[in-house]
Amino acid sequence: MDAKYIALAQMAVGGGLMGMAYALVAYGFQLTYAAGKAVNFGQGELVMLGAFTGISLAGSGLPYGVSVLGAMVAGAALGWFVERVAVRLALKQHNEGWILLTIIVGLFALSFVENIWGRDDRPFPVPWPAAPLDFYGISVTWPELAIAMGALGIMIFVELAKRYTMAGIAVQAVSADPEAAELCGVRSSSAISLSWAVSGAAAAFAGTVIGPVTTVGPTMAAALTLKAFSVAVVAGLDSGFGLVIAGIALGAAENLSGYVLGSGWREAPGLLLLILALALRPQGIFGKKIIRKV
Amino acid sequence: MKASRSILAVLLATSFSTVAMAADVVKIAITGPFSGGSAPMGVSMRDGAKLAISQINQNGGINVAGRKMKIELIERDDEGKNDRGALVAQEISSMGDISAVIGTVNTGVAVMGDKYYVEKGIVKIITPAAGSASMTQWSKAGVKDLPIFRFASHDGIQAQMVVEKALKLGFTNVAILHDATNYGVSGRDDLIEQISRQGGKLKVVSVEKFAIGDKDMTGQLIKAKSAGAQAILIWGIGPELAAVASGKEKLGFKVPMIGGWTLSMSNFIDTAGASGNGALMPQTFIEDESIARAKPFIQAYHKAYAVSRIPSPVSAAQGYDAALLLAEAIHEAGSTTPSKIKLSLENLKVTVKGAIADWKKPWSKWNPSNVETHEAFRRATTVMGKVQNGRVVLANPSEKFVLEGTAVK
Amino acid sequence: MLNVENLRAGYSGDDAVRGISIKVAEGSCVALVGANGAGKSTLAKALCGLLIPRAGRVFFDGKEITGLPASEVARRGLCLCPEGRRVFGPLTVEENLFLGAYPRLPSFGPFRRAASGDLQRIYGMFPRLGERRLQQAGSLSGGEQQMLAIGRVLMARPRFMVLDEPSMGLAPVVVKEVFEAIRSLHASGMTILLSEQFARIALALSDRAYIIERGSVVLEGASKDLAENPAVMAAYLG
Amino acid sequence: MFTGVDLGLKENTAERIVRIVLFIGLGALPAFWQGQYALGLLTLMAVYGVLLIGLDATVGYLGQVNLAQAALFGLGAYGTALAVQAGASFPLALIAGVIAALLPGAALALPALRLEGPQFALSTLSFATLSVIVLNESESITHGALGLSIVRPSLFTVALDARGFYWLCLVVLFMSWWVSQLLLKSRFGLSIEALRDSPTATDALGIGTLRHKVLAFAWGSALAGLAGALHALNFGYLQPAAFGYDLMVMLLLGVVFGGRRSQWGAFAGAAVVAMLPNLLSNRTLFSTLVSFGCILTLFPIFRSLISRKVPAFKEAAPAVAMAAALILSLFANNVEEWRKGIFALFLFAAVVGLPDGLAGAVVSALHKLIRFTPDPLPPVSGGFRPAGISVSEPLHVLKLSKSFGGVRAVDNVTLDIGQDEILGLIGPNGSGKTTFINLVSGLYAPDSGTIEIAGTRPLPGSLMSASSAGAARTFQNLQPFSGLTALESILVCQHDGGKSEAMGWLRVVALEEKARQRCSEMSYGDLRFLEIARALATRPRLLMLDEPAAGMSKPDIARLVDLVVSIKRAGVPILLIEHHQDVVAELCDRVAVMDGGRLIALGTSDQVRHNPKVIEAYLGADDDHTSVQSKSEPQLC
Repeated sequence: MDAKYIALAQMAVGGGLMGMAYALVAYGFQLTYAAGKAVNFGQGELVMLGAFTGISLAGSGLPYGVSVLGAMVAGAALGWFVERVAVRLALKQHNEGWILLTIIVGLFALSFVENIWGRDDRPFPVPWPAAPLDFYGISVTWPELAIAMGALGIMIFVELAKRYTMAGIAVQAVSADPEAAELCGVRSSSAISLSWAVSGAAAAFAGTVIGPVTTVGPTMAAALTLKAFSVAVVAGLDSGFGLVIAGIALGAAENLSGYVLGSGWREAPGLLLLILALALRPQGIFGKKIIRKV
Repeated sequence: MKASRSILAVLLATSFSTVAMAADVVKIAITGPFSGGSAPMGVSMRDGAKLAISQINQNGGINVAGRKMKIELIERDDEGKNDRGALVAQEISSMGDISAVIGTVNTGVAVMGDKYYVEKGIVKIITPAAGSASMTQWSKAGVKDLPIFRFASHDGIQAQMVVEKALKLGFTNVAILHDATNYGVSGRDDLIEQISRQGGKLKVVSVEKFAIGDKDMTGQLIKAKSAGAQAILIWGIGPELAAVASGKEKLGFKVPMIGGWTLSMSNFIDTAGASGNGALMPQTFIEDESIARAKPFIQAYHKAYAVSRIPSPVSAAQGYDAALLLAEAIHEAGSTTPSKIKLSLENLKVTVKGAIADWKKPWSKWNPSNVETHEAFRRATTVMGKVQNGRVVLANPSEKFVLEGTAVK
Repeated sequence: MLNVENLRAGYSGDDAVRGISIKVAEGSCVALVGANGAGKSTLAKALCGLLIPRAGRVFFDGKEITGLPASEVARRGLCLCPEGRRVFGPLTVEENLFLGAYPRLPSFGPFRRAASGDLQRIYGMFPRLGERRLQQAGSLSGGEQQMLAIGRVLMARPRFMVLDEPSMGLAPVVVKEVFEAIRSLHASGMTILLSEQFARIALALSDRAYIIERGSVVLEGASKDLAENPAVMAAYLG
Repeated sequence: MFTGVDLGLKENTAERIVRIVLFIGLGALPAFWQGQYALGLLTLMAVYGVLLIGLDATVGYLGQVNLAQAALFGLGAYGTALAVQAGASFPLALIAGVIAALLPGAALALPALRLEGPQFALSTLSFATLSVIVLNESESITHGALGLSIVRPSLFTVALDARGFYWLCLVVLFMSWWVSQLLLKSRFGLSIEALRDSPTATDALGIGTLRHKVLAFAWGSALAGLAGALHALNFGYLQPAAFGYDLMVMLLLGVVFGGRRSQWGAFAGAAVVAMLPNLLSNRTLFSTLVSFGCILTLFPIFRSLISRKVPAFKEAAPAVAMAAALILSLFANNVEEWRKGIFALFLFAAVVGLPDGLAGAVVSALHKLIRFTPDPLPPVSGGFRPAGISVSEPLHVLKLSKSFGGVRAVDNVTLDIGQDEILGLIGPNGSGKTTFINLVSGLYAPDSGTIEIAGTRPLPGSLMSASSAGAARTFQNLQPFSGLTALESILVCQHDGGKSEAMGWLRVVALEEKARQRCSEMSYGDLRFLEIARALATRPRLLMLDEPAAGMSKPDIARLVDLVVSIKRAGVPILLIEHHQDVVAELCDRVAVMDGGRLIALGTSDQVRHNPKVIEAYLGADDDHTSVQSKSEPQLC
């Protein structure tokens, strides 16, 4: 094959794999939005905290898998905490305060990490082989593959749990009609807390698989949050696996436009498309149309 | 009512006070990014300077016209942001009793803020910001009397050395990669200028940039690789440099990286790991205790801040030496007045033994047509360093004499 | 079994329920009859905890449940089948039914076995739900949704069912089917409070009834007697 | 109880006096408070003030999270800087800045403002990121990351020094404040507030949602450009990176902290944004401030402890946050390094403890201390005038259908309303009446069938289009403009006429005494009447009332009946959904009955009452073959 096309394919594949990372973080947005119509703008900070927790656990000699699990437990606790202190109150007052409160909690997390773990980026040690894989001239590293597998894995796991456990079905019920769910004996607030905890665990998991690719640092959150938020909104905040497609598309589009137009323009076409997509389909490409009731 | 009035009084007094406190201290300000992306440089610089100052204070302070005066520090975080930097400069320059300022990492901050020092005639030693614009802005403006000095191997020197090294290694085709900040862009311009100045023997086959925070450099590297680059000349800071190194590894693109001194930052070396080996960069200082001159400083730093490695050794050593030079200038001026300190900085009589070198009259009277008059570093005081197994070592061990050097100029 | 004392409730502005007292004995079927907007649904919601009453008290099994959250009321066995059906549209019929039994089922463990007996019973009662068990509830017709809503409540094994406007928006044929189901429930011993705008059918089904107009009880008594009362005619067309 | 001192002041006058005093004070400040730093901070505060007043137009008044303001600020700054480089004079450079932000702002507004909530936030965020990319990459024009240096031109031969420039910024701030105030108190501003409370109602009443949103956004953008112009002239050096995410978050926090929907709030926010990072670098001052804040947050806790309640989360959280900040500011090894965290705690306490922001808290405190004299009510005039052209067929609906999910809500309905007619639409709950009105008024687009209002066919699914065809409606669930007064609610709905005409409409519904009451404080019955007055103020050719008597007391229902009769007399045909059969019988010329989405009967009230289909629909299942009777239950009738 022509070297030029191989290069383009390399860019698309690399971007798509990174796009899975966006989708994974976006999935966290989706989980909380479905349950309580709120998203955590500090989600990126949860990813970062998860990554740092994972590094610390791995650094204390625990095997990788155990560190990941530990980070997820910590992430779940944090997700629950954010809902409790920042979101529930503001939603009760019916204002947009929760947007700011989640940003503020994220800011605190950033400061906390800077002072506890330091400001430097650091590599995340992983047990995977260091040498990249080669598919017909396209290199893919193991950590990149781990993102894709991990993202799909956790999404499938949570989606299955949503379908095949009562807690999951209850969360869906609360998202469809909280009052009717209450009538079934489901405590809406617990269901919402649960989805925030799962969202937090997913974020922490994201940190442990994204960290090995991007390195781990206090500022790793900012870029991720924005990209993931874009993916979540464009796919539709209630669209399940639409995220994966939107994520891969955004990641690949970024890489390809950076390659073709020059690296400074990397994000531009994606953003332009995003504004257009929203203008044409406000509920997201895969989202369901909202019926206004009066 | 009374209580609230007194609180108000406290607020006003503490925030807006311009009255000098005790008269037997010398007030020096340190500014730089102590938070955010370039914090490792800012913090190392600050801690290096503070180390020098605490050593001076432990010895009773500076002898100013027969009086021992302790140094009082004022620290301001400019967060690496230009307008915040400008406000910090405004604040410090209107304090009224500041003798001198040390600092600045980000060239943009220097460009935006230093004019306030110049207006007030306050002495500033820029370190470790290496961007050319920090000094050339004054020669372009034709400023006659400049209180700004630089204590860093500026990009002009560094670019010169990088190009020399590439030529020496026998390369003909190179790619330039740089970050999208002021530092990276001006570094790119310096490199291109140096290539033509050194005979245009290097062909730049690709120029690519990357943004702060980018982790995936495959696109830039594929272009460089397919254009046939034999080396990558690079201007950026730690985390992104590491991403370039690991991207090269991923693509199996085994060409050397030669770039600015920032390739010695720990956040590059640690993050890049094995893929960072072999990166070459100009150094004014290497954290290597086998160098006799550097050893006491390195040990003192490690002890004072309980670390085993300095985040940015160059910044730390430059901050340390800059503080020593400033203290000497105040002593020689016999005054805490900035204008007098400026005069003695331009004409230092005593050779100052620093962690980097013995500094003998590093600066001279400002000449707008020659920025070198206020630049302390020369080509000859800078060596090529190389990353090897997580440490920076001399690329050419025979250059060790430069770092051990007894006298410069 | 249920004892409501002088309940007042409403959303905004004036009370929609203005001091209603009702009693429902165990095993009986009591109807709340009245035109649209008379306050029946508000009363039902206030009973079951979806709406916090402004005054008055509600006792269930002799224990006060005024102001308890709806989930807690439901867990005590007082279950509301709400107005407008309120099935979970995106979920399947079967998932809707499982949700009815939510408090009994393990949150994270296998739950199908635990509920399968009840599920079969519901499918026996409403065979069409069985046929559509894996279909999304939102795609069902109105009558099927109403059956699903009733089935969902039954899954909770309630001791007391409040049915709010089960006939709403349904075609007459379907209404008959729904009421047949309610009748057989009552026959099997379930205690029922039925809020219904169709007076004839409600009175035919119930033992006792309250006629409600503008938030107050205007008539009460045995359904048989009320069915012959001329004032009742005025209540449902006026 | 203490009700406040009556100073005989009108609130507006008082506000104006305080504002003028503030500006004179700020203008005089450099005389007392010397130094470049002070001037620098004050200038920055004035520039941010302009910027935040602009941001408040979207964040406060439109109620949307706008993340583009920092980028628009940057675009304005670059516009000015480039104009200066091209040799433009001072005023021209300012104008260039405004245009550089206004044009892209308006271009963004068109697609973005169709969106709400997270989607809106995201589109503005994308725009912001795009702008910074363009500024960074257009190296030949903007010098990209190297930055653009300019020298401030002189203003009409006067070379401004730092103090002169500060005064200029202050004047610009004052003007922006004043114009914003005028604009947002005008009908335009009222419309914006109305559409935030209920976009459905504003569209249905023909006020128009998008147009106002775009204009408000454009005004905000213009101010961003102006602020950017001042910023460029102030610092003389620009870099694209300065206008990114960090600044945006600071601005957003500034607006919320200061208090939304108030120029005072924007100003307070600007002061905080400008001063805070600088104050935080001074440890003593900072600890003092934090202790002060800590004491303030303890008050609500004491209050609830005195009234023997467990302090709610809302009261306890700010105190906890402030206490944590105090501990950090006193004991952390390096406060500088914890600054962001302390800053976050600070903001957390403010956002939770002061939901209306600094300005909101101060205003409500002042209202407790001082009683202001209300403005006199405007005189009454107008009222019913002939309702324009009377049309022979105000409403013509043909074979209209609409389903939701598996449910056919409206099924093949054909219906006309004649001139001077009141048509009652009745039917059991869930029979599709409200869906029918929603279709006619354009809230939903029909699946099939046509709607003709006063001879024109509005666009399907467009409230605005139906309204401009002449339809007006009320809502079953009230859609009040909660932030407006009764008078203002009418004013926004009027296509012509002023306050006295609006008072006229209030008199029609006997609410003129409550003209100054806020809708959020009005009783339910009054709001129902106000909705009718709102609809009338649009001078409709067809009025649709959706359960106007629901939840009303008996005397109010009598009032309603009189009102509807007088509306009919004035020549407005009415489609009336009503549950109260006596009301229907009394008012309606004809009655249409719906059941299960279908129209089952149409005729006079009496005809319909005796129609067997209707009786069946209302009584329930037919007797003959129900299982109910087959089990030998007691029979009815």
